[in-house]
Amino acid sequence: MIKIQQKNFDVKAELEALKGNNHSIGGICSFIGLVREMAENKKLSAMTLEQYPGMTEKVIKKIENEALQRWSLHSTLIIHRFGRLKPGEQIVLVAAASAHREVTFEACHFLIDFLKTRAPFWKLEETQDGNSWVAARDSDETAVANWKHPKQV
Amino acid sequence: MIKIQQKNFDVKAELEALKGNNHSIGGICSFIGLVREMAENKKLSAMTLEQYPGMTEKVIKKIENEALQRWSLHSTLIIHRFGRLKPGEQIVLVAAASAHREVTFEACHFLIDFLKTRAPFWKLEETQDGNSWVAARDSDETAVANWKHPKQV
Amino acid sequence: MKIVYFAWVREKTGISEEVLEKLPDNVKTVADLIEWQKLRGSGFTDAFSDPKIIRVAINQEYSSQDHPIEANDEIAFFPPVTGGR
Amino acid sequence: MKIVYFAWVREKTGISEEVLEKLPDNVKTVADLIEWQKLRGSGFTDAFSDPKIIRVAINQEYSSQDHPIEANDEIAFFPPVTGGR
Repeated sequence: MIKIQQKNFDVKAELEALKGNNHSIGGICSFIGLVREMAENKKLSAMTLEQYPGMTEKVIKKIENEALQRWSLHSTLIIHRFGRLKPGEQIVLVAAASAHREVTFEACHFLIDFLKTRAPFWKLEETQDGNSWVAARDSDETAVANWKHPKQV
Repeated sequence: MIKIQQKNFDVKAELEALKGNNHSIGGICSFIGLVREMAENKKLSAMTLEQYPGMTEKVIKKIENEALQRWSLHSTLIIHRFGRLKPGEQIVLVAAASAHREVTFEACHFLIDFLKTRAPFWKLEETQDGNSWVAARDSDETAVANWKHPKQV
Repeated sequence: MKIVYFAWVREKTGISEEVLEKLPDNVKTVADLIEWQKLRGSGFTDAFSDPKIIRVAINQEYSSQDHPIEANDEIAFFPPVTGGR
Repeated sequence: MKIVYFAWVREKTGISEEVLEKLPDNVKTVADLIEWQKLRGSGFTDAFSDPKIIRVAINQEYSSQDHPIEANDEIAFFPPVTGGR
């Protein structure tokens, strides 16, 4: 399940929908990303997420399909917001449900790492010094590269 | 935060309480454990979790303290239910909040692995063949042993 | 000495907790206590027949079976734990 | 050809999307298109001055800059992405 939306999401309702009536699910691992108040040494008043409508869904669908092929999962969920968000607000929710806990951690971690480096979103930070676009970090590319070598579980 | 309780929990409310008003949190990783309908090849009608009141809290407090020492976390949450639960019901919620996403995954995974092998809970499964106590699995001990060697993040 | 039993150890002994006022002088460790338990009747004999599969806590801390025990201790006997998920 | 711009590439060019009816015949690849963009005026010159920091998608798929382009393509120019958290 993929949702690209401006509005906020309700973690409980979303995870219950992910679970549905499937009683073979033993665990759900999820990650919630939040807007941090401090960006390096500057205090953020807000952050605006710009996206590439259409391509966003396509890219995330591919990431989800790769996770579903790679692990034995019942279902996955990716919700990514766009628009102007304040510190403390929810940006993203990623979740993976499976019979076994190990794979839920692996898959959820994989989804957020790839979302970070592949999904066409750009962040504009507003601080007292003005607005600036967030630069990509090398550590995020490294995180993705690590998934190419199968990890020990 | 540690809660050992018979009643169900609301994931949204619990994670919001974990986050509080702390705008330096960048992410929350959580794991929800659920009662599975199938136990090996038998269909479960219910599961009863027995605990050692008092020791449960002590053991979990130690696990939580170790996680807080090991990683740079803002807060952690462990909720473990006891009593009779039906398939699909929530058993456990574990969560870790931090400025950075990598450590939330590591810490949350650590907490559930240790909870599984250290917290004094015992599961009685009810199936059409009668009741039986769940045996400990070697794979759970292996998961805990792996944490003794620092993992690559 | 307070003794508590959990899961199938509790079911087999038929007791969840008890207070023992006086133990024989030769019961100095957890292992000695287990040997003594075996002599208490069929349920106990069954529960403690294989000490290797019994786990022990003294005053709510996990303990090995060679640990000495004292009059005011709370001793717990139970199977390997299966919490979490 | 539809061209779309995002983030600071959009801000510098001052355009979010445009349709180009006719390009010079020697514009055959993404790299050629970038060179041509540099000639369109100050905002474009600035935006495309360092092609190494520009990312490209053709028809909503990531593409390298040596990829050929066609009249009906949707070409997107943007900085490295920073989604997730």
